[in-house]
Amino acid sequence: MNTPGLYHILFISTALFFIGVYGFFTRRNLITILMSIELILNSVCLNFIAFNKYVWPEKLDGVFFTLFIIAIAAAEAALAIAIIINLYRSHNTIDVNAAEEMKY
Amino acid sequence: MPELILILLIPIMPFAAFLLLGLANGNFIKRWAGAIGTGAILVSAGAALLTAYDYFFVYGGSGGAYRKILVTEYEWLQFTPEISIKMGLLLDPVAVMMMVVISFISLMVHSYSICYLKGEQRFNIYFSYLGLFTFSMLALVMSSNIFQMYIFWELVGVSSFLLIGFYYQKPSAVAAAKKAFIITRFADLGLLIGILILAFEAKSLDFEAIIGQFGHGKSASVSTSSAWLGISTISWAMLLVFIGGAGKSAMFPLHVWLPDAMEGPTPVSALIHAATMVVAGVFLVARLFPVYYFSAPEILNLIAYVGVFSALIAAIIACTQTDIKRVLAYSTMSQIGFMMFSLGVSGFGEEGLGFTASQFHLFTHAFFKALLFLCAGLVIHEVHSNEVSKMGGLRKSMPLTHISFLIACLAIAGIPPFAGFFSKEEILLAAWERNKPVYWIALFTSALTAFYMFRLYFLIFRNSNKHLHQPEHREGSAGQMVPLFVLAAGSVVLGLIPFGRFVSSDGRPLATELHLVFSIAPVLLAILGVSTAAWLYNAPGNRPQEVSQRLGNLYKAAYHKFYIDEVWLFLTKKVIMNGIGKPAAWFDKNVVNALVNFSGNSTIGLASKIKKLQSGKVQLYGMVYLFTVIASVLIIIFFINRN
Amino acid sequence: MLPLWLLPALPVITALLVILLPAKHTKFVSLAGTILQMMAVALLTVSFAEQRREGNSSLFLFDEKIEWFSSWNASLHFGVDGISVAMILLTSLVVTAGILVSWNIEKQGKEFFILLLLLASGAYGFFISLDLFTLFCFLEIAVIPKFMLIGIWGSGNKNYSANKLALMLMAGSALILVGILFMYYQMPIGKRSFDFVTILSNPLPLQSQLILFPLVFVGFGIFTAIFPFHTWVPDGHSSAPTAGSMFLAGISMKLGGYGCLRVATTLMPEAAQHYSIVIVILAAIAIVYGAFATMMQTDLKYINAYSSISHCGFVLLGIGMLTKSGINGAVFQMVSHGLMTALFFAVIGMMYARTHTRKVSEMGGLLKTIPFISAAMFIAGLCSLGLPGLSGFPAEMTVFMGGWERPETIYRVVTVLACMSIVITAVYILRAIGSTVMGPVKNREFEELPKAMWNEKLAAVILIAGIVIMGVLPFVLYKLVNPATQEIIKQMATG
Amino acid sequence: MTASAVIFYLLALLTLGSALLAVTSRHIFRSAIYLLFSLIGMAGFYFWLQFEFIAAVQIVVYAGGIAVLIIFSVFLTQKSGELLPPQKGSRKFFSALAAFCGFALCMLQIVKHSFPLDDHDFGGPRVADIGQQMLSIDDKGYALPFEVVSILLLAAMIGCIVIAMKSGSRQEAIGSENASK
Repeated sequence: MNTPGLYHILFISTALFFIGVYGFFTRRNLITILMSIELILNSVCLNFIAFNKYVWPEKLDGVFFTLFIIAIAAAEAALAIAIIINLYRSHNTIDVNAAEEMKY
Repeated sequence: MPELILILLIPIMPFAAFLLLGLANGNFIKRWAGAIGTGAILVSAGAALLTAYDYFFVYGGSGGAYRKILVTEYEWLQFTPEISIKMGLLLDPVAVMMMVVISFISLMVHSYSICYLKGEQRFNIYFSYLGLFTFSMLALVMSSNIFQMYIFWELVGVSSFLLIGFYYQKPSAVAAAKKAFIITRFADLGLLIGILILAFEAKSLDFEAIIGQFGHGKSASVSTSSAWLGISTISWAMLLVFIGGAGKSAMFPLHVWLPDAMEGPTPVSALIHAATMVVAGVFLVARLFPVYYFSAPEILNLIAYVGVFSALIAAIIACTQTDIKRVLAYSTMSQIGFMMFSLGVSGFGEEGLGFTASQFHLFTHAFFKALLFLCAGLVIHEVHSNEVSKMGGLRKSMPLTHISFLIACLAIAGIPPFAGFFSKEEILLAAWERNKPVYWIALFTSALTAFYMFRLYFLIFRNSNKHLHQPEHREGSAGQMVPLFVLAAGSVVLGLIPFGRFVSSDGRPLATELHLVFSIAPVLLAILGVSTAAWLYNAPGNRPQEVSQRLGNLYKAAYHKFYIDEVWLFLTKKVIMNGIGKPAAWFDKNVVNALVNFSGNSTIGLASKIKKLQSGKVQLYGMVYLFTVIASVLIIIFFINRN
Repeated sequence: MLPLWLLPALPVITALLVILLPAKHTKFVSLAGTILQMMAVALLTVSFAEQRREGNSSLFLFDEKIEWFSSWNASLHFGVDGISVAMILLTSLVVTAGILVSWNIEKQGKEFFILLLLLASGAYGFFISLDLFTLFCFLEIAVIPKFMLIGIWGSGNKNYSANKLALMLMAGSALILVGILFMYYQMPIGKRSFDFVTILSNPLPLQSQLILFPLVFVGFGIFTAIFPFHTWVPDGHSSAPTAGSMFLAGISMKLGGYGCLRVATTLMPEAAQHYSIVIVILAAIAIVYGAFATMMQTDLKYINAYSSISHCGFVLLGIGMLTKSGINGAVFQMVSHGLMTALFFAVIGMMYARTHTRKVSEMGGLLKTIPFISAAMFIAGLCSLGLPGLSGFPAEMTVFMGGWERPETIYRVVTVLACMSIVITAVYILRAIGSTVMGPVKNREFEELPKAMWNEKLAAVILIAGIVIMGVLPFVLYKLVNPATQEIIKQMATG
Repeated sequence: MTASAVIFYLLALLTLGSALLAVTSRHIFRSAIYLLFSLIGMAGFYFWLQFEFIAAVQIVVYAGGIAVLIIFSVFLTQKSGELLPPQKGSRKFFSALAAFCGFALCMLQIVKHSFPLDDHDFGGPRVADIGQQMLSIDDKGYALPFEVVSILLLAAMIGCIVIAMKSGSRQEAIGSENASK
């Protein structure tokens, strides 16, 4: 086991990504699904930073992307939670299977 | 030379009457419909007589023979440059003779009908239909083109349908009209196919061309070139054409419509179902006689047997029927059988006695049979029933009708010197000369004819002991009696016309003479028939029943018309309706339609299955998506990107 | 001469006027528009005959071309030959009668008339189009209103019928569209065109014809009730409102026949020859089988619908024979059947409005109570069974002659089979007439029925006049149609 | 094994472990806390990579903002002490399979691929550089995305307020909409 580098980081981020995916697939509560999505976003951020660090260390694009992702994630989380709360108000539950009025 | 206007007038006048009476709806027209119709026919009949005179004595003959004269012709519908329907007027002895008969009998019937149908709701419609019929029949006999003839053939059929069904609220009349139309239509199918074959064999539809091609001695070799089932194509065509004629002329087994057709008004029966339309088949065979004789002799032979068989069977049935009009109908069928077999046994040219005799019999028969029907109409009018059992002893209350009926009966029985005697003698002579078996059957049939006609006569006019009749039985009005007298006079004297001089198979005058020795047997048999009838029916007691019981099954079979109606009913109801129609409808509903519905339903079913995939469950979508991505990536890596 | 595009445009303009004006004017505006288009059609016919007499022998007269989709080389290309003129005449008569018959429609009259007018526009456009793309568009215009006519104003099992009709006809259209596009892409790049004349002068190679012909022929064949695809006919006709049935049977089924002749047969003559035997056999099946199936029906509309299958079989039979008389006969039969069946449906509608039944067994003796309508029914029936003097006779006889012209045994057998149908036709027609119009009055309520109105009389008279004129003077129509047919036959010989 | 490596592995353990617990725990509040730990672990990685600014942002926005937001919403929507409904076993299995397959496939590709590594260690970026480039409007500047993101944030904020607003009329409108569905 040598010094941790790009590959280790990529392993972490990939694992994190698929843990998020697993959560996305298995969870039924909307908030927990949102949490899984946050994990996925985080794994992407980590990738950006890692590539920025190990492949193009003289550039800053990875940083910017990460920043924007964090900003958009924040907005998205806020919106999602607004929707979730609204859904809770009307349906009294936030189970994904409960909201199916628009099916078919 | 023929005058076009005069000849055109003959069919045009009844047609004009048809249009005027059928379309106009005013009170004036309604009241005077009879007079208008009769007037139109009067003009037509006058023109016909004039034309006949001109034709026979002025311009028709040339070089000792009567020519066929094509007065006018117009191309109506072209199929190929050679084959086209033309509307033409053709004059030849047969056509001219028919023309005279039709317009004359029609005139009589029109005049008779004015009083007969007085007060009828649809008085004008009746005369309109009569006009249509007369027009079509006249145009039929004057046709120059076989397809033109077919056209008017159909029109005659439909006017017959309309007139039989004139009392349209009577279910039996409607049924009879339908039966008549459908059976003749079925026969016309044969005629149509025959025409199709003939048209492409002869490369023309004109009578002249067809006869020119097949109606002479040399044509036999040409026509046998192509054959099917051992019979040449042209023979097949002529057989099919004959089937058409047999349908119209009520030959066995297509005769079943004729007795039922008596549901129509009696004058109609006199005109259509006795004198004119039913002899159209005879006319058709006569028209194409040279083709039959030279190119399809086997069919001509068949015609002889069909004719004589029909004559016999109809005569037997006639002996047992109790409805006056039905007896007359069977008698008509029997007499047409005489005409048919006479054509069948005829030779050509010098030996064409049968042809002449057939036409002669057609001519005389028209008179005495129309007379019989008109008398029957008067009787029915008085008694209010068709059944002979309700009649009897009418001699006293209707003396003039009685005399007329008696004359007609004598004429049809072949008692000299009435008209029927001469024509029937010629027919029998022709049969004697050329076909002995036919002769013997015909001889027997003519004796039967005398028997059943006088059976009718005795039952109606004598034999008064059965029922008592009120004295107010009267004769018909003048409008009805005059036609009776005219026709009766015709039935007496017309036999003296030297018919062979005018009408013969090749247009040349044919000398016919009376063989007194030969006539003895038929006349004696006729007298035997009359006396048997007198013995059975003009005497007190129960002789008819005894005889019929003694005859047993034969009587029963004859009384039930040999069950031919039942056979037809079985064929149409059971075989065609249930055997073909129902399966077809079932097939359409349960196979073809079901296939369409199945394809629709299976689409809906498939869609509702697929619909489940659109569950709206994002997680499921995601999973499917991920699996798909993985699978595609694997495929790309391991299969496509390998090299 | 008026420009040809006016023909499809006139109904559309009338429909626009109907939309704009208040509902009480609807009927009169429609009638005025229809009369106007009738006059236009009369003018067209007269000037067509005039031009032909003057010796103008070009294939299509009054040729005009308006750019439309220039990128696809599709244009509004209009022109007429004798066959189109005959069909246009038929359309104008049926449309006028249909408008007259619907005079007393109560429910959503405005929309009803608009749809009728749209249908008429589609039919006119279809018959004058010389560009396959335009032709297809007009075909669709003529199909879609029918769905609504049946679905909204229909009776009985109307949803099912409307869906079935629309889906089956759409399937036919789809096949046609595939065929048209195939033809388009068969042409070399740069010369690609939907133009009829262009395709005619650059015939397709035999191999593609053989693939394409069945598609296009069956596609149009569905419209004209080719044998296994005929089931929309009975359901559609019986559910449609009176005018809808008239248009459906009188015009729509003719779109198919015309398409089979103009698009399938003329553009792909070799394939037509190749498949002729199949067409002829299918047609004979339709004729005989349709006639037998008719015999078992008890509903007047079903009787007429099934008999339409049988009669339209004659159209396909005539086309399939590929002889001059055959094709002439097919066109005659289209005109004749259009008039006759429209009259029949009009009469059935009138009877239904009075007796509230269409069952044969429940009527009877109507000749006494409604003589005019009954007489019209008589005439329609007699025309249907091919009585001389009415239009059915020359049509059927020409088809038979055309069939017999082919010397091969199988064609003759088929012709004889087809001939047999005239007897079966007589059976079912007389059965229907005998128990509705004739016979005793079965229902006391039918003793007193309202007499025919002026509009009904006029509608019937227009159609009867057409039937009688064609029946008595078939040579007029012959002279109109024959030159066009001869061109097709010539094409067949050279192609 | 250097201290750096030890820290790395500890961080990895923290991040992945708490992430796993976050997606599997049936106590929703606990899983929110596990998520918080995971996010902090991520921030640790950023520190480890010497991207201090990003790490700070991560802690402020994610750990401080989003996590708190989530915890609040859990409070708002969830009754305390209630377990999340269990998921079907088959669903769990196939999800795990999908995730594992995806992970394996990605790792396979990552390992096979050789990235063009730059061995010069520049250390972390300076915050000043980040600010300069973020707001510059030259070729490499991010001024435009910055503005876009700020408008997006604004819009999202307004959207949140509108959606979550508890006004009577709106509520009725939504209610009737639901009813009509």
